[in-house]
Amino acid sequence: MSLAAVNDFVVKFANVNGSGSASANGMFAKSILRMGVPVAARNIFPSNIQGLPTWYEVRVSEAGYLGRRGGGVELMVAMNPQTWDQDVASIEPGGYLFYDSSKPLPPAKFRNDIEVLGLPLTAICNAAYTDPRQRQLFKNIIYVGALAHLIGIEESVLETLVREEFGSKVALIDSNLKALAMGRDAAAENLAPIGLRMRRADKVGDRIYVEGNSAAALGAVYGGATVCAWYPITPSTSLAEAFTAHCQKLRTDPKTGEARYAVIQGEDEIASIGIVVGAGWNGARAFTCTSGPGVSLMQEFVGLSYFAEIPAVIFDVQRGGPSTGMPTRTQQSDVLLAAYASHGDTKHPLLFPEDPAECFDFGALAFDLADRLQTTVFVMLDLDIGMNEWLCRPFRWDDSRKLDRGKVMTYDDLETGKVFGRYLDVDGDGIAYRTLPGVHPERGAYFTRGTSRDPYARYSEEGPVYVANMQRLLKKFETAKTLIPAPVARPAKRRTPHGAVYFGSTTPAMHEALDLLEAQGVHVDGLRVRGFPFNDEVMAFIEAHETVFVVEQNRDAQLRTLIMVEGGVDPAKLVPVLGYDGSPITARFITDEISRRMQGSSVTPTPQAAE
Amino acid sequence: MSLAAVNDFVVKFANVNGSGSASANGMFAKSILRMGVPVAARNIFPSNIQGLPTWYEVRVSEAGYLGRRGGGVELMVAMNPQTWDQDVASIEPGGYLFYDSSKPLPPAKFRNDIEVLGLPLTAICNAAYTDPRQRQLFKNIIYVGALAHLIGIEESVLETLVREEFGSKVALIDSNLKALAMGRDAAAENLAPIGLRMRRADKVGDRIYVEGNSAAALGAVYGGATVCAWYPITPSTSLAEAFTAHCQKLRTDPKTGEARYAVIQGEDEIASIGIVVGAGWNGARAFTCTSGPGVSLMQEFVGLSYFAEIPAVIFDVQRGGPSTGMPTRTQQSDVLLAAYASHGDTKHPLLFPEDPAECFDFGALAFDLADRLQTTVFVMLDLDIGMNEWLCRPFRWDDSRKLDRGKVMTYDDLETGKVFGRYLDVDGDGIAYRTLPGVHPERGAYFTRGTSRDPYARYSEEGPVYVANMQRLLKKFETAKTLIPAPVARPAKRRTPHGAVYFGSTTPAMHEALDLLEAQGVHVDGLRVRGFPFNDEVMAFIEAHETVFVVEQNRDAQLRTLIMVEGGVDPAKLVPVLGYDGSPITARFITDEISRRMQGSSVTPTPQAAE
Amino acid sequence: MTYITKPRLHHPLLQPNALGFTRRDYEGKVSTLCAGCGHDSISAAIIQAAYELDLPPHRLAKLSGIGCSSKTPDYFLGNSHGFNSVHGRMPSVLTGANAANRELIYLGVSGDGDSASIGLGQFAHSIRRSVNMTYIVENNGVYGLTKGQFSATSDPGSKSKRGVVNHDQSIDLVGLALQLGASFVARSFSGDKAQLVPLIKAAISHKGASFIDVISPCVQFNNHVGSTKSFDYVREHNAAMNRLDFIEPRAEITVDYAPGEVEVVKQHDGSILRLRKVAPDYDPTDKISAITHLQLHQMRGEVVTGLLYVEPDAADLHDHLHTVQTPLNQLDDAELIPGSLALDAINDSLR
Amino acid sequence: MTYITKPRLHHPLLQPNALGFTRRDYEGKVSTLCAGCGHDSISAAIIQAAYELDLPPHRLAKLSGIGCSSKTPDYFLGNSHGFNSVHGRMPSVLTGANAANRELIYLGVSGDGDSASIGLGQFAHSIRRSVNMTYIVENNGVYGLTKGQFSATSDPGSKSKRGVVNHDQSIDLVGLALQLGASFVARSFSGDKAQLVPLIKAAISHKGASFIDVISPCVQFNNHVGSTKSFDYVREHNAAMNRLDFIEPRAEITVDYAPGEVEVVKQHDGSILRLRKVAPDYDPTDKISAITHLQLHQMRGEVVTGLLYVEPDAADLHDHLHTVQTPLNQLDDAELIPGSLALDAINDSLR
Ligand SMILES: Cc1ncc(C[n+]2csc(CCOP(=O)(O)OP(=O)(O)O)c2C)c(N)n1
Ligand SMILES: Cc1ncc(C[n+]2csc(CCOP(=O)(O)OP(=O)(O)O)c2C)c(N)n1
Ligand code: SF4
Ligand code: SF4
Ligand SMILES: [Mg+2]
Ligand SMILES: [Mg+2]
Repeated sequence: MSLAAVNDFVVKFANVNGSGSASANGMFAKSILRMGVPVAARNIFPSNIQGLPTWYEVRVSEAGYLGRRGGGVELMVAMNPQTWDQDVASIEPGGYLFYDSSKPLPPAKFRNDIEVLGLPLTAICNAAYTDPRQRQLFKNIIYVGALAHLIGIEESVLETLVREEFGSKVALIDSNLKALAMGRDAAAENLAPIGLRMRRADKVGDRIYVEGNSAAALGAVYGGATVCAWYPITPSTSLAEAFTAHCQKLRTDPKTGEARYAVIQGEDEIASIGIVVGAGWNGARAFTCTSGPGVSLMQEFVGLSYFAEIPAVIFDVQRGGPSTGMPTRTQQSDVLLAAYASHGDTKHPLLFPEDPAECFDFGALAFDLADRLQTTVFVMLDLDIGMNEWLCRPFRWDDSRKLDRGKVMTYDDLETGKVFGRYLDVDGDGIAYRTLPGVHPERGAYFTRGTSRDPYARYSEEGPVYVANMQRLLKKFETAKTLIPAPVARPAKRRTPHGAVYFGSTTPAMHEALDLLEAQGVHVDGLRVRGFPFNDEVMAFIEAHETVFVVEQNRDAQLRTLIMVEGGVDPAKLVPVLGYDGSPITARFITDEISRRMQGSSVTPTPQAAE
Repeated sequence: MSLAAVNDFVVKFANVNGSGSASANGMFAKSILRMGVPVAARNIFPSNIQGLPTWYEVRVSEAGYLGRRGGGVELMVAMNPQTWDQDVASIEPGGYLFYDSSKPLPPAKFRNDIEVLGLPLTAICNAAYTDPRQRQLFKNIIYVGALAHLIGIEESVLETLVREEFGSKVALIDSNLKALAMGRDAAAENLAPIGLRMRRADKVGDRIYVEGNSAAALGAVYGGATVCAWYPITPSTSLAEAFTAHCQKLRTDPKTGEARYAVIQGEDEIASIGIVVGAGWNGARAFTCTSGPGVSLMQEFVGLSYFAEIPAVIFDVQRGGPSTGMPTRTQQSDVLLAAYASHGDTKHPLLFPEDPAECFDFGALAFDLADRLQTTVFVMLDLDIGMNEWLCRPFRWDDSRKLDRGKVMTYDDLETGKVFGRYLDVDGDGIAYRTLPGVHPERGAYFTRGTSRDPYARYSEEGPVYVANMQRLLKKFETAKTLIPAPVARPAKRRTPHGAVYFGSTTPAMHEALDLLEAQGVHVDGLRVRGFPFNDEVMAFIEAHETVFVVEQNRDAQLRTLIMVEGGVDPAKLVPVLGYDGSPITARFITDEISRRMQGSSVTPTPQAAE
Repeated sequence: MTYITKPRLHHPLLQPNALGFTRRDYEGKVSTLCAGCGHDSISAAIIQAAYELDLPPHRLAKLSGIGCSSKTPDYFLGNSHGFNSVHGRMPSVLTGANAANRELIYLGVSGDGDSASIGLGQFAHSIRRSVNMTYIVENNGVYGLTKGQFSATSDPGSKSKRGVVNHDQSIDLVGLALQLGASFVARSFSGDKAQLVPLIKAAISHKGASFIDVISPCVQFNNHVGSTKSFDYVREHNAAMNRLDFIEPRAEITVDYAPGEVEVVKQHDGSILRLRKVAPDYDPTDKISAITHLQLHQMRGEVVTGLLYVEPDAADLHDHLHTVQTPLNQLDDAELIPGSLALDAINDSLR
Repeated sequence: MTYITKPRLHHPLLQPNALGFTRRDYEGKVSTLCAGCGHDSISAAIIQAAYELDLPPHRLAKLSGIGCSSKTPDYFLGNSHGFNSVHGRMPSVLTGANAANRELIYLGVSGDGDSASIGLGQFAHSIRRSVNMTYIVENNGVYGLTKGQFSATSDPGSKSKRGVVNHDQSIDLVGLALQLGASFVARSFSGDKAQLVPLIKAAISHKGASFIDVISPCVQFNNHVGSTKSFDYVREHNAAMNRLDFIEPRAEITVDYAPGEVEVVKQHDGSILRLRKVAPDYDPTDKISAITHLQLHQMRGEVVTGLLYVEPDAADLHDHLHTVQTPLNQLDDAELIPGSLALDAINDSLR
């Protein structure tokens, strides 16, 4: 029996990269949003430029679930012969297979328990176009037109999208609309209506649809970042590119056309973080963005920033590790390395945004924190959140907000004779005052170094001096706890001894899982951790529960490690739920893992992969 | 009252670096050994070449305690006016101050509760020599002669040492002997006998006196290392230099004079580890030696070694971190970084030698482990163990022992058609077979990479393939537990719920502390951990005790973290004892910390610094 | 994820070489690079060179960094071990491999981002160490794999056309290699098989550090010496659809010109590359004149190609280190372990 | 651990400069380098140059890596902020500092190990980025602080004297800087104040990347261009005592010779350094002849000193980036934050 669903199903497109499908598929996803129905779309692409398989998974969810659901897909758009078998296999029983029927395929290539929707797309294109480029490109638009007809996307919605995209280019608008119509007509003529339907709703509201990298970059603009030094690496590249684009628009001096920012492509990640540290030392807000391999290379400088107390911001858009690993897949597996980056005793604040809206918030906040704490702050994105467009609440900015530049002694402070000890804890919060180079002709200059020195920045190899400084750094880390955004609780409907801690891009799948569990009568309090070091609320939550599931997208339960180590929590109560196969964790996987552990008498940590 | 002690006191020399004192002081220490009395001597030197303060602490201990004792010194040889005040202050009440009385010093410069031994060393030298170089150099020898007289070092012992050192250079022998005699005579004439005495004993046995770096390098020679790539950094430099020297002697082809080894000074640490990885890939045993900053820079390559499974050995001679930190001070603060080096989910075996004898053993073993486990193995030395001469049991080698090359498929294996899957777990231990480049014309070639691939080394971005491989790596790490040297227990005299875990250079101070505690009626079972991952004995020990003190030389209790995380141990039972001021931890500090925690009702972890 | 399996039938015309191997025996996996990528032409030239040199395929070792160019070792010499290491660090890995076994032939394959940006230090130091290798940079003046950022080898002449981008001075790897003491320095063009194959053969035959800079157009992002356009180009040329994610298949650019002549190559983005082949009477053993020659032509906007410098009797790293002839990875226990007697003597000296 | 506090009494003879500062106002902490170290002479020259240029001392920023040389910024310009960063990475830190505040004067101080070994990549890239700075390498051809290993700048002529050591080709930083597009390139000798002070002044006054290679003998380990001896030397010269840990105080080597002439300098280890001062009629604006000049004299074993190349109207990084005149670190909230209205528009475009 064929599946039937309204506003709640998954469509997956199987394509070849470089074939122009991404824009067409994107238009499909956006058209659903314009119908007022939430969408979560994810690109699965290879580490390659042209000719290899790529997928685009569109989850349509009127209920507003934006994580991956898990399980098979309801509708597969199979445009890539290379991956045909696996694509056909991944359809839910009763689901639909849409394909290009121009060339006949043997029956063995199909399944009996699915509904097959063939349209001769190539033949249609070959008849309509002569230019091979057009044949390829419009094929994508034609299938969008056909799908729109099949599931009931309003014609006017697609038309509007085409007009928005091509603006004043009338010829392009016409040809695209024509292609859409061709697809629609072909479907209408050849295919019967199917069980998956779109129905206009109003569940999108004022939400925006944006990539986390672009949002984080915009956050950096609002956070006053002026120096960006970076080195290309998937999946962080688009963050630097977005920062450049945002700045060109928002940070160009309107009179002179000059730039109020500097973007420097370093020769590598070491140079990038070096530039950031140099700029931070000199009082500019500076950041780099990178991924795992870059974080590995930046270790020495992060240690310098920790010990010499220089503000810096690193956006780590995490991908599949270790090593080159899976460069175009997602993970949350740099958490431990970032938290304890560099040799010696070191600890660094981390921020974990849940979606692009928070990427924006934390993108701005990170700079205040870095200046206030005079240290490196990591913003931990991942490929899923960074490179996919997510539906999220709009960006917000309070115009009365001022940049918090932290403790910087001014010319006047120095002139009036305020005591300046670069590493002197005058306020009892572990944070000392700094001066910026060039501030005063006779006072405030000091020699910055990564070697041990006394509170007045004088070189010292004496044990007690060193220890006092190291203890002050711990105190500063205590202060950091009060500045890191508090966790967000999602209490269960009933009192329960079970809790679940999660963070970042896991959030939407987690929330869906909590609903699924609730529906099964399993009550779990959720707590979304938003940063490290953990504030007291996090520890109180763990304290308040008998068992706490720690859900994360890495093999080694890295957040769980941080909770144990920093919170002194008994590992027995922290049950790891680990999905780390490189595709975003799914609600069903989390649900299954948690209910399996709850049913079993014990809650032994047995790490397992998603799907 | 003046202190009196026989064969049990601490002498400290305060000098200026570059003044030639090191050799003279070393001769002093060695002469005590030759009297049959164990000695532990430690150099405390600045990160500078000439003109800054340097100290040399000689602990004389017939009881055989080779760690630092703690507390003041019994005899201070104050040859550096710059540090006079702190040197005088550090003498135990009733102790002795030996100094150069050529220039009169005001009484305020002395203390009433110590005995002052002045000799006009400069005046003596100026009278005896005209050449300024000789004046400086022989001054050191003269004070050794004087001290020998004062505490009763046999003349013949020093004479033998001088003869051994200068071999056939008769003029040098004579002039040194003359200088010794001058010192002896001056002391005999001007100073009364003191309460500190040397008495011949036979407590040294067949032990040797050697630096850990040299021992580790010799271990590398015996372990079959042929490629050493390194970059100078204190305190690891002398390891590479010793390897070169050992090889020149032991690894030169007797017929051709050609080298059976290659030592390459890299342009930095990244190149050094890259060379090691390249050599390891190609089947040569290779290592690098470095310290914290180098380990930070090597992160990316260590991740490659983990994921592509390439044998490598890194000797990390730890110094004071973070950042440039205290380059000439000791710590055990790279433990966490080394264990989890690189981005993504990674874990690496570590070895913790307790003394140079074990540096030799583990220096050799590391290469067998690296080849067997096909991964990076860290040997964690520190400045204390690496750069100081330690008294330890002699090096031992069993001539029947063969190098364990691990799982390498030969030409014959391939020729006879054995299945080769580079990442295929045929034996169930998580370790796959590898082939070496060039082995067979048609079989065995594969493409090594740090990206995800299937068991046959074919590129793959598929989730299940990736997960299976990551799980196999965990299995391999389980196998590693069976190969890491088992811990060494030091049970208390009585059954006790208290245990203490410690490792590396902390050992001698720890053993003394356990004795001191025992004497106070406090019983603590000791367990010296010798590597990571921890084998079952370690976990059984922790399981078997209610409270386990984890004694280490870093601020953040890094070994304790590893025990919690990998062993799932409740942090509440692991009490950190942390000495991390850069000077080797002392027996008294450990004793005080442990007894303080035992007396107090709770055993709350309050990290504190040594002295 | 190579989905197409390669037809393995031997073409009857494939002639075996002196060792009995056909050209096919030197091939590798099917390339996953873009159609028309210059890098594929270089792979073909390497295959041809190894075939013509009668090399036993498994006695080569192929090492690379990360990038489209660094992927290519998977696409040639399938019977050789290959090592796709980390970005910019191939030179050190190759140095270590070479130290371990002096008997294999080492091919280092890299890109301009890999060697001139992140890897400049390792490039330079491997050369000054005279590692016996053939180091090929597949130079497209762009980061291909990360989609079109400028690398360190784009032309300085183009620096001010767009202001913010590509304002840095370009790095001329050939000039650097000469300065750093490479004993074999050449430049060629991916499409010039007639020149490239003999150069690769000569480089492989040369003992010491052989460096070949091969200009290799990127058909996707079109950055290379002489171009400033990169993404912009894709935008303009895809104007019909105005979509960034569509990539037009292109034909490989080939050239064939005589020594001493200049060939003007029009690249995919319409920009012009002026290649100057060294004249037959050019003396490649005179370093100073090589340097001068390069500088002069560079001023004229010409890219000199050919064998620019060779020191015929160069020594290599193993000569310097005075290592044994037996590869270090083949020394047996007896040759490596000094044994307990020697240890006793050492113990004695430490008492 | 500076134990000696510096006498701060003003010498009556200290003349104030145009800004009213005396030479003392440009001094720093007491040096902890070895007596006679060339690096101290360079510090003195920097002090002199800053004094003569009438620079407000606090408007300089001093950045360095790690090494004896990199410690020196603590020993001059005590009223300037200094940053002793990490080994080999000063160039990136300086680049960032410069990006943040274009108004300060940037002095990068480094060693040959710091810049030619670990830091070669950063050295090269900071230069090709035309960062406005004066980059001084205190070149002693040895790792001083780690006690005498060879660095990448020792002379190639000495390569075979001892076989295993120093077999690598030397790196000539001046040659590289020229190739990499430095717009001001000079070389001098630490002991040649007459030449060095004006060069530093000119470099500071120059806009763009100014590079000065200053040969600066290490009195302890005696490695430098022309020497292969290092530790061996110390061993031999200390034969009287045969002890490695004794370091003999030495006198600074100074020279004073006329333009166009060759000065033969005998160094502490007895080796010979032939310095050739560029002639008065040398044209430093012609890059190709600068390169040729260098190569020719290098072949003769002479080290050319003086201002070798200058491009008087060079542009710098800020010109390329087209940044505002106000230093980026001084832009206020209004100039930095686009505000909520702009954000609303962005939100709208994302629906
Ligand atoms: C440490 C690190 N940084 C960045 C990257 C991302 N990355 C992969 S390939 C590449 C550039 C490759 O450019 P090039 O060497 O010129 O090769 P091409 O693709 O142009 O052939 C970069 C930056 C990486 N893999 N590792
Ligand atoms: C990452 C790192 N590696 C190694 C070192 C050790 N180190 C300190 S100074 C130095 C060499 C300095 O040589 P150079 O730059 O020539 O300065 P010099 O002392 O000769 O003036 C080295 C290798 C370090 N501090 N950091
Ligand atoms: S992106 Fe450029 S370099 Fe990479 S495969 Fe395609 S054409 Fe070649
Ligand atoms: S070791 Fe050499 S470079 Fe360092 S301070 Fe002494 S003389 Fe100068
Ligand atoms: Mg490239
Ligand atoms: Mg030096």
